[in-house]
Amino acid sequence: MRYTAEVVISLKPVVNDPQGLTVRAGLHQLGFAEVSEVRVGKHISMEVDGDSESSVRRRVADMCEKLLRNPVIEDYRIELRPSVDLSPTPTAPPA
Amino acid sequence: MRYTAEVVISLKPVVNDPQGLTVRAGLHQLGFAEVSEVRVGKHISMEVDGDSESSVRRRVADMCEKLLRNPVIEDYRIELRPSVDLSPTPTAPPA
Amino acid sequence: MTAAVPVSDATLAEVALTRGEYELACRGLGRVPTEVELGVIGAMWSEHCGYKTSKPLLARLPVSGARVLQGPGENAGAVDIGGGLACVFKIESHNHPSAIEPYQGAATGVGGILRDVFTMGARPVALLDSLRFGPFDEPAQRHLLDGVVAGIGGYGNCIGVPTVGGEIYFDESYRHNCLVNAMCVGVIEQSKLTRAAAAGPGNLVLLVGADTGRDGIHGATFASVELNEASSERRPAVQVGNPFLEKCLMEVCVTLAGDPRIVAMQDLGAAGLTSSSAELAHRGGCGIEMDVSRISRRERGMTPYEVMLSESQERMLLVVRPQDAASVQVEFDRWDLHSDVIGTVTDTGRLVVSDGGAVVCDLPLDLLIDDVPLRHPEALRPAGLDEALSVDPFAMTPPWSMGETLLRLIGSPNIGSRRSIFRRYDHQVGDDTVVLPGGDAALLRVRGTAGAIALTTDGNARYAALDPRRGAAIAVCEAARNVVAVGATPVAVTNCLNFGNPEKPEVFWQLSEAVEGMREACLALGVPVVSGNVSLYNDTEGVSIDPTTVIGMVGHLEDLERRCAAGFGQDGDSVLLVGPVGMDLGGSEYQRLAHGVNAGPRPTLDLDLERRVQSAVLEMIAAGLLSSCHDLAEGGLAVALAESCILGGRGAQLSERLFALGAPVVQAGLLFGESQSRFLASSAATGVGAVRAIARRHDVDVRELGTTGGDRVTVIDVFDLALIELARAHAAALMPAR
Amino acid sequence: MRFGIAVFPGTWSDGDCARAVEVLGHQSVRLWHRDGDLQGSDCVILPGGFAYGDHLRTGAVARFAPLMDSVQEFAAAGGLVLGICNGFQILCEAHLLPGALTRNASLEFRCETTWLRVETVDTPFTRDCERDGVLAIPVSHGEGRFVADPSTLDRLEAEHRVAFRYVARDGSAVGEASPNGSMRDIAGIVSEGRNVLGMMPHPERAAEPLLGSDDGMHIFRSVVEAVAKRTAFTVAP
Ligand SMILES: Nc1ncnc2c1ncn2[C@@H]1O[C@H](COP(=O)(O)OP(=O)(O)O)[C@@H](O)[C@H]1O
Ligand SMILES: [Mg+2]
Repeated sequence: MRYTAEVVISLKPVVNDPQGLTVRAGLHQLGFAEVSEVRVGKHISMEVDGDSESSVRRRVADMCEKLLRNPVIEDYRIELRPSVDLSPTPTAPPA
Repeated sequence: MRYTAEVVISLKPVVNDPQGLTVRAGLHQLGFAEVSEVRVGKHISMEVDGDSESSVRRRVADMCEKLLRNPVIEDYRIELRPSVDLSPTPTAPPA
Repeated sequence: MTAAVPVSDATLAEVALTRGEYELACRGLGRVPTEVELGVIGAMWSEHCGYKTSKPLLARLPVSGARVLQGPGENAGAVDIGGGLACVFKIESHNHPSAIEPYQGAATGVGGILRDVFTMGARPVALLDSLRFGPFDEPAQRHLLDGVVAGIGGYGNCIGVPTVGGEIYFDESYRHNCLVNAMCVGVIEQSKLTRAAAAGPGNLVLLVGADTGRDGIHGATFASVELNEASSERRPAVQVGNPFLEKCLMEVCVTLAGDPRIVAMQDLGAAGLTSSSAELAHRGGCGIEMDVSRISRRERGMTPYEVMLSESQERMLLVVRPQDAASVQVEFDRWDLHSDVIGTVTDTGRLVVSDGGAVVCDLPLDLLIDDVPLRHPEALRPAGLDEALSVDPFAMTPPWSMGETLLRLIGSPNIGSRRSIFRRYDHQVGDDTVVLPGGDAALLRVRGTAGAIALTTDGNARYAALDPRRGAAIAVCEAARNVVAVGATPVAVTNCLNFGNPEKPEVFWQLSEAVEGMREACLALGVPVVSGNVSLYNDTEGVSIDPTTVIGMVGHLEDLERRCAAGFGQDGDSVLLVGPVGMDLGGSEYQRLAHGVNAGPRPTLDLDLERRVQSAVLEMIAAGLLSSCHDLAEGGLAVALAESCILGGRGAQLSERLFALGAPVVQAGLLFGESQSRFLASSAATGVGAVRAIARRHDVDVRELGTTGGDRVTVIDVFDLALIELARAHAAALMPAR
Repeated sequence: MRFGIAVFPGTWSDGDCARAVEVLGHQSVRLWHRDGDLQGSDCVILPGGFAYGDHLRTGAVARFAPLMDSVQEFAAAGGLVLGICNGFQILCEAHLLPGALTRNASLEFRCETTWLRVETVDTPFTRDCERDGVLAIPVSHGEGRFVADPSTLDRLEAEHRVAFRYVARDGSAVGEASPNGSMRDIAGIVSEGRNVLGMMPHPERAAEPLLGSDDGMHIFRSVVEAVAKRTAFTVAP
């Protein structure tokens, strides 16, 4: 089975997020006054092969622990769904 | 009403993603051979005040069009849900 | 006052006080401290802020000289560089945070040292980084290196201050304790130098820059204890920096330098508001009163304790006259920086903190600063040292031919090209970098004068592991040699003492020996120490790093036209060895590579000879006699030769037969030995006579070794290598498959 | 003539640009991001740096500064705008130039000398250069990989709007040595009206032989000549 895993890596709530501050200021400047508390994180999407959702989830969690997130300042969240091959696969850029 | 909006900004499929390639290579090196097609994007979460889900969604789409994504290279996706006040919010400084 | 806290061992451990120190504080205070007071005392009495172990040792350093405008005691030191200008500089460590979070740890280290310089009003013009990691062939170490380099670049590149120099060593000793030392250099008109001494009771205290969050609470005490398994629990002690905000802060502070509205400026570093406010008031012989409820927060529900000890980055304290506060705030507004009036200067000699109305801390500044309980640990020379020193390096047969040895050395991680590192740093912004990284000292032109400043950091800890005193003295000499090699006169020193846990007698012995060695060399060369930093407790599970004294040096070159480069400048020049022929193999990189040991007699050092050689070389360069000059360091004569060839893009043939004589190990000693006080220079054949005359006057040896030119690097009857082959090995040293 | 040099919070090569202009013997004024007044500038330089920290995307926030409204108008009226590094990124975000600048293929910041082949001299920024000549000019960026869709790239080439391409020192294809992996090795492009140039390398860092190269002065000198002659620029047939 192939799954699409989406991993969101976000800064822990107590950690300073300069990026988020700038984006918020930018939005306010553009007149989006209704926005507060902007936090910017990473979104990693990947295709993962595995036997079952639970085993894939364990593996992806393991990837997060070992490589994808920095436990000192970041949290992570995983979303999984069976992969449907809809999206065009990434192609090499035209030479 | 206050909503939590999560915006995922991803590179368009035709745009080369060296970061995704590097992450995939790193995962393979760590023995996660089951992973393919890694893409790295941005995840922006924010609190947005508004009257209704549909009006907030329109506003957030507007933010994406104006600032959050670069239409030349990026796509975006919005998720909305009513906000639950769990996290500590920053306070305005006492004057 | 809030109620006194019953103090448990756990509480004392959190604020890093011993029970004895706690009792001393109670006695000094005449009562039991409140919770906030306990936190304040713990921070101020930590090694990091209070220097309780190193203070008596540091007092031995020479700190004055004709060009010193500001010695230790302020945020950074300052020296006169002519034209009414001052050069302001300091080095600082960020070892512990970098070990835990390499990118942010290193980045905020850069942010911190930049603030120390622009707090004095000076515009930062250069950064240098001195790094130590475990063995380069280990992926985990490369990962650390990568994160640290990205972090230094991430901050420095963004703020627009060039990173022009530094050094990297890889050694087993740093496997669990990497070292990240950053030096910042600024320039300012002398009349605008801004001090961090509060004055004028009634004046207002402004906190400007970033909002205060729960960042790095106990960072100061964290740097004052050993790392252990449980350190990960302290992880929030790592802060995330915002170089963009610091850039804005820097622009305003630099603009305000010399402005009569500014009474004093002080950055917030270790222990945040606590140490900055206490030191600001104490330096001015005043008191200070603050209301923490007026401070802008990033998070809700912060206690006064957290606000006082937060190490949120990019913040500054200013003292202004009441009538000027509003107009000063406008300057910050212009850059979208908000500023809070948080308190006033008093004449009480006390640090008083309230939260709204309630006083939560009221402590005498003397108790916090003058009465830091000094520790006088026992000093003990390590037992194994004599054994290591008695090893005979000449009893070990070289495993490779001399040519192969040179190729291996020039391509080794400690000697090979650092280009893959420094090209990740913007080293040119500001358009003043005349000598780019890759040579000896970096050379920066000083606008408004005909001159330049030369900058370097040095600190080979292999010699220091065998003899900390000699090692520290060599670090000073080597830094001076790098400065001299570009034609500049050494002016002054900043230093970072990176050591293990000083409560271990062996470590305290190393520390006191190192300070002594630094003292001797600084005195001999006439370079005072104007600033510095101490990083102790670089231990993991009881194992300490090798004693590592990093010297940052500033030199001055009167006339930029009279500079010298490290690469051979033209074909047909004479290649000259200035200084003694030596063969000190103990502690050398050759020994590490060929035999995997660090043993034997460490290089000899004659400080008077060192001084004479440096004076002679400076005179030769000033007279325009040298077309290149390069100091001899790791890898000895052969490596210096290869480097001058690679940098100059031309080969050299040494016809001197000395190197072909004797057993292979003797050849190795002559070619790769790291004897001190030497330079490899080149000069037009017609200039050699004049070079000799200068050398003779200084009682220094000069030996003509051969000629530059061609595309091979040859030592007659010893080796004959293609320059391209050497250049390739050199370039590839730090370029592993990623 | 007078160069206007934009200053956003986070800009850092404004001083270097001012000095390059000064070396040529001309005047410059700083243009504060919050003001719309171009103070009579004959050419506006958007210099290097990290405007607003380059948070979110390089140039994304800077594009909305009041100053940029004036720059848009100025450019629409044929005024000369030179975007260097961060300035190029801002110009792309502001749609004054096509394409986008993305993270370097190496994922690393790169500060080093690059060699640029001059692809057209029919612009106010390159008229003092030699066609196919090679200039030594340093880069300093982490996000300089030029990306655009194939039709945009084809159009840029067809209209001779690629101003500079990264090449090897000897003028041959740069290949693996590209500092950022830009599509078709593009280092700089001009607008349809040829009056807006964006380039990643820093010509102001190549303003004096003392600092390694003065090749960058060709670009500033071109601007001075163009302003003096008020030449209209069209593509050579
Ligand atoms: N090894 C040293 N040699 C000389 N001066 C030192 C040394 N270590 C610290 N100092 C001086 O002690 C003072 C306090 O240093 P530090 O606590 O690092 O300052 P800051 O809090 O501003 O970073 C500074 O003036 C510094 O230059
Ligand atoms: Mg300081």
